[in-house]
Amino acid sequence: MNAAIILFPGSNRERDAIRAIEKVTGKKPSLVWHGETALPAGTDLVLLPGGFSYGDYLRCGAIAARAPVMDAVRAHAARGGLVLGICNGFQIMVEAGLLPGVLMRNANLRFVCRMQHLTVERNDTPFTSHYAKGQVIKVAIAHGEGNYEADAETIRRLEGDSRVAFRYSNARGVIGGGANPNGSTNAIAGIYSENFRVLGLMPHPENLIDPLVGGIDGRGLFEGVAGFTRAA
Amino acid sequence: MKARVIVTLKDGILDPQGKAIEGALKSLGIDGIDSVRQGKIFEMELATADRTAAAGMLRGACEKLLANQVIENFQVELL
Amino acid sequence: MKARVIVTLKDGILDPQGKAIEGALKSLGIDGIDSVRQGKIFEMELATADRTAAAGMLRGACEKLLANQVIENFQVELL
Amino acid sequence: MLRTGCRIEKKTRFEASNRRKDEAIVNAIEPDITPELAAAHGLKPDEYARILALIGRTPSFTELGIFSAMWNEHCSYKSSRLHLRKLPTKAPWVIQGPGENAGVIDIGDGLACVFKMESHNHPSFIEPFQGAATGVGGILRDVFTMGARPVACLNLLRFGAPEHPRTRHLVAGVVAGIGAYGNSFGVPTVGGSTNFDKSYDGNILVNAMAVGIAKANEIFYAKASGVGNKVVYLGSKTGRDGIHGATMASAAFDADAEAKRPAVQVGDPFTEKLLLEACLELMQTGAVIAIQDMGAAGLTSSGVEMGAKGNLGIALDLDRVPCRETGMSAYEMLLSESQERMLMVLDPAKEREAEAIFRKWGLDFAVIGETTDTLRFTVTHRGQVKADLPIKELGDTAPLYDRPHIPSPKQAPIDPASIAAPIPHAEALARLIATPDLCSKRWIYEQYDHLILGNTVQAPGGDAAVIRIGDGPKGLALTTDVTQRYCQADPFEGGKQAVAEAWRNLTAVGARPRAITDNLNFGNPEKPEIMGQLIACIEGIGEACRALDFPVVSGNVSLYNESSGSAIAPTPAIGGVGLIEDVSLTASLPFKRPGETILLIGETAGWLGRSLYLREICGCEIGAPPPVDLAAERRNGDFVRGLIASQTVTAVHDISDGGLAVALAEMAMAGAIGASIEISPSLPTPGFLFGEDQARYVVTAAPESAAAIRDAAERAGVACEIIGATGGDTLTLSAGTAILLDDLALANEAWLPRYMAQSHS
Ligand SMILES: Nc1ncnc2c1ncn2[C@@H]1O[C@H](COP(=O)(O)OP(=O)(O)O)[C@@H](O)[C@H]1O
Ligand SMILES: [Mg+2]
Repeated sequence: MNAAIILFPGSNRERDAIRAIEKVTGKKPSLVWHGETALPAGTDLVLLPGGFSYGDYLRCGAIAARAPVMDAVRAHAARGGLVLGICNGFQIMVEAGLLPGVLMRNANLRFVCRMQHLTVERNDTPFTSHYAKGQVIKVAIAHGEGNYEADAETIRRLEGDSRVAFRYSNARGVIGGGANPNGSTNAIAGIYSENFRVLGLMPHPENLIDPLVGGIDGRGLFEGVAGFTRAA
Repeated sequence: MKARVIVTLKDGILDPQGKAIEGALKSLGIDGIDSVRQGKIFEMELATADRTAAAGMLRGACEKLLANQVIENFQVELL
Repeated sequence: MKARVIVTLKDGILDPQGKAIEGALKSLGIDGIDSVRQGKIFEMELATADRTAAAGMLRGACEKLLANQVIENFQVELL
Repeated sequence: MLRTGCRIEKKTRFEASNRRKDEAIVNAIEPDITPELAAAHGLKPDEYARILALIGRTPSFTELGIFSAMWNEHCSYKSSRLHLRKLPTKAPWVIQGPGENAGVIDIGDGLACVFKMESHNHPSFIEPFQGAATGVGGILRDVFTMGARPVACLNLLRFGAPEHPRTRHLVAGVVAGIGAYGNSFGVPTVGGSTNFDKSYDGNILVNAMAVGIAKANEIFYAKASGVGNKVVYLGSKTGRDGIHGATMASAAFDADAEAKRPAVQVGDPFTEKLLLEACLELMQTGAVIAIQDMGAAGLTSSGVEMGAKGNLGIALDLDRVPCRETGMSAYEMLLSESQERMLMVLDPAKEREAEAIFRKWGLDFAVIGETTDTLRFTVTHRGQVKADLPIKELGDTAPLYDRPHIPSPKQAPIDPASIAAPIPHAEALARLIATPDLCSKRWIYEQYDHLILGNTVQAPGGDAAVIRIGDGPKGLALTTDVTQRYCQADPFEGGKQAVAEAWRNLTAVGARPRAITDNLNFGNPEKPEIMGQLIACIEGIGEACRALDFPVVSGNVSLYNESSGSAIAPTPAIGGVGLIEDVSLTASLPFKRPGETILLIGETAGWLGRSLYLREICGCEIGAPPPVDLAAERRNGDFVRGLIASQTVTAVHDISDGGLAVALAEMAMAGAIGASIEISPSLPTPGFLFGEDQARYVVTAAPESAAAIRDAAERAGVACEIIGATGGDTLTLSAGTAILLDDLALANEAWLPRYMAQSHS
């Protein structure tokens, strides 16, 4: 799989993403600087990493969403290419119009870092084929603005088209309530684009690839993408 | 010329910060504030003295960057 | 009555946000903005119609909570 | 510090001369140099006399500012230097001890661990969010200045009594500030220590520690070399931030704290992250000859230090300093504490390459001076020489005081038999576990990204944090500790204990303790009893470090932590670093399985003096603190480390605040598995359950290995007894007094969130 990780000033989980992709696929992703206007030829997956691009000043992801490289990312998505945005990457995607809605400040107004359970809503997408439908996985979260909101119509459409990728749950798969760390609508932790080729999520699967460091529940996502690109 | 741009949440968008401030004000014993909504203000020094051009340029800045029009309104004030 | 409170950084206090926005505007090709400083605005609904009382109350709210007077100035506007 | 009056006068004069030419402005604001002005700069009469003697003339205003910055307590360590020399700083694995930006130890495989702790107490009290944030920023810079990539942060926080009206606001601001900076910069904050005590009501402590990894043969130092090399300024622009910040950090707090407010700096973690990447990239090119971050006293102390260490002069041209504000004077530029700035001496051949790297990262890069062979620190601004001082003497002849000191009165030990339990033990435990000092600190550490970089093997909540180094198998164990109530009662034993507890916490996860950094937080050293505390703590620390082969490689001293004449409890914070050969062989504190045997390692005498049980349950703070037998500490710790290495034990926890009962409760809550314990018949029960005897651990093991462990302990001369077994959903301390684990956990988790959710008062 040819993965390209986009680097913005202030990105800070790119090393985690590089390591996850390399560990799972055996291949180093290429790094693309925010000022570039093209992606490396043959890119299968574009990954927008976590962090605080441009300090997350103004709004999270807002300035990065307008960086030159984002036109190339949009074009890649329009061609049906795979795009994965994690945390700040998700925030950049909604600011860039790649996915609908917004990520507001966590309902309790505090940054939250902890291990968090998620339910995998469907397993027939390029990203989730290595999970079971309804599987509960445990991954890391670390964000101050992960409260997903959109207008009622958008939510209805997302739900109607089953475009919710993951929801916050407890260990037994019970969704929402105290298990929702940020007040997200319908406990949404991640969503797909209409063609399911673009995924944005707040949690950090890239930090869960090693049994010694929290577990391996994040591996499935990278294995899924790698499998999909191999098959394609 | 100086200008300011005010960006506020659209009606109907939940504002947890505003709500938290409302609560905090009440518990400080400050009465008489029914509701609070928090927004952003940008104070700017402009290079131009042409008010029409400035207003247009600032509207552009809001649309392109300063406001997220999914949830926010903006207002341009030339001073 | 409606009121608004504007809280801005004191002169000379570093404003990393404003600086980042300045840079972003430039790289978006929006010219003519020499400097940007970002502040907060609180839009409020007041229960009272007494302007003097309201102004005093809001000043109190700023001093106690809304502004961090170590680094910020505030301004109360009754609308 | 500069008094308010002076500040205002300066300003009005400045405004009056607004229309004149720039040079005129700069000249106009310079006041006459008088002994009063020197005093207002915090220079004592004899210190001012020393300046006059040294330079043989009246200093210029700028020079006075330089002296005040270089000779204040914060930069010169004038009260503590004499005594700090007593600390052991060497070991075969120490690459760099105190004296550089951070300490460096060898961790094998060609790698080094670089770490230091520093305080930002006063700024955090004035503006908790920015104060704490810039504290984190400062310590991170100390670490990456040496060429290390930061891999972890920790902190040690001491707040006033929970009921003090400012405490909640300070907790909220400090925690948010630490989180905001570390999270954005992208370093995991993996541990810390948080206590509440009324002695900190007017002086909170915010000590931040940063840890980095570098190649052992690629460490960068402040020592300049070569005459005529360029001195380069990097990072953010200079503003009027924190002018007199360094002086502020050395002055006791009083009612005019308000007036010092303009000294607050604002942190910009985004720029710091860029600075990190740019510096590390630049270091790879071989262009860097010397590097020094601009911390306290900014350009002054970094410039002087680089020159003095390299036996060179430094000539600065302030016209080339990138400024954020207009009309800045030489005085202001030299003393500004604007954050996220660095000073370097570069190889002239590589200047272009260096500049390109900084421009790529969007950072300021300016050649502002050069090295000279004059051994003088000269500063020119707008065509005028503003300062011309002997560079070595600026540091070397700084005052050094052997201040008068008196020892703290010795306290009598408390006979455990004399303490009767005022309430049932189960109730006492339930209460203790929900006190501000012992409650879960989850509300705090969940606001810190402790998982970024993907190497956090043990997250906050255990005895020490464990992070993997690179892809492993090696790792580091990290902890911060001090028990100020022991230090208050007996500074010498308290100093020893702080080191011993750090050593024990590292041992409890299976690490080999390697070295410490310290942050000595005390009151006004001009008071003999405070000076006595400082000296005794240092001696206690030194003794423990020597006995445990645990040298001090870096540190910081924060004095004058007093308000309205009342001092904080002596608080020598210890940051400990341990090395783990294989992170898959570490131990953690949760009970792992029901039906396992629980063993108590180490001698229990039932020491209740200064215990939390006495304070929280009996309502008195009396007696001598538990003595630390360093030989036993080492013996017991080595024994436990061996058990971990051989994977004989399944859970390990050291015993500290609250004693055995609290340690057991923590293990049970963390593992969600209960336990039942047999009370020792030979000891009074409160002492057995809640005594804070040192050098002890609780371990669990499969029942079939318990006897072997006991035998091995006996052979090693280590006290070890089987005290119970894991299992069930209650903690049973003695027949008939079972507490539901769920209730305990609820009480333990509830205090802090509930306290913080209460409204502002
Ligand atoms: N300010 C803080 N930041 C991060 N972690 C903290 C903080 N305060 C306490 N903790 C964590 O809470 C746990 C309990 O702390 P403490 O009771 O001091 O442990 P110990 O007694 O083993 O030294 C530790 O894992 C510690 O790292
Ligand atoms: Mg411990």
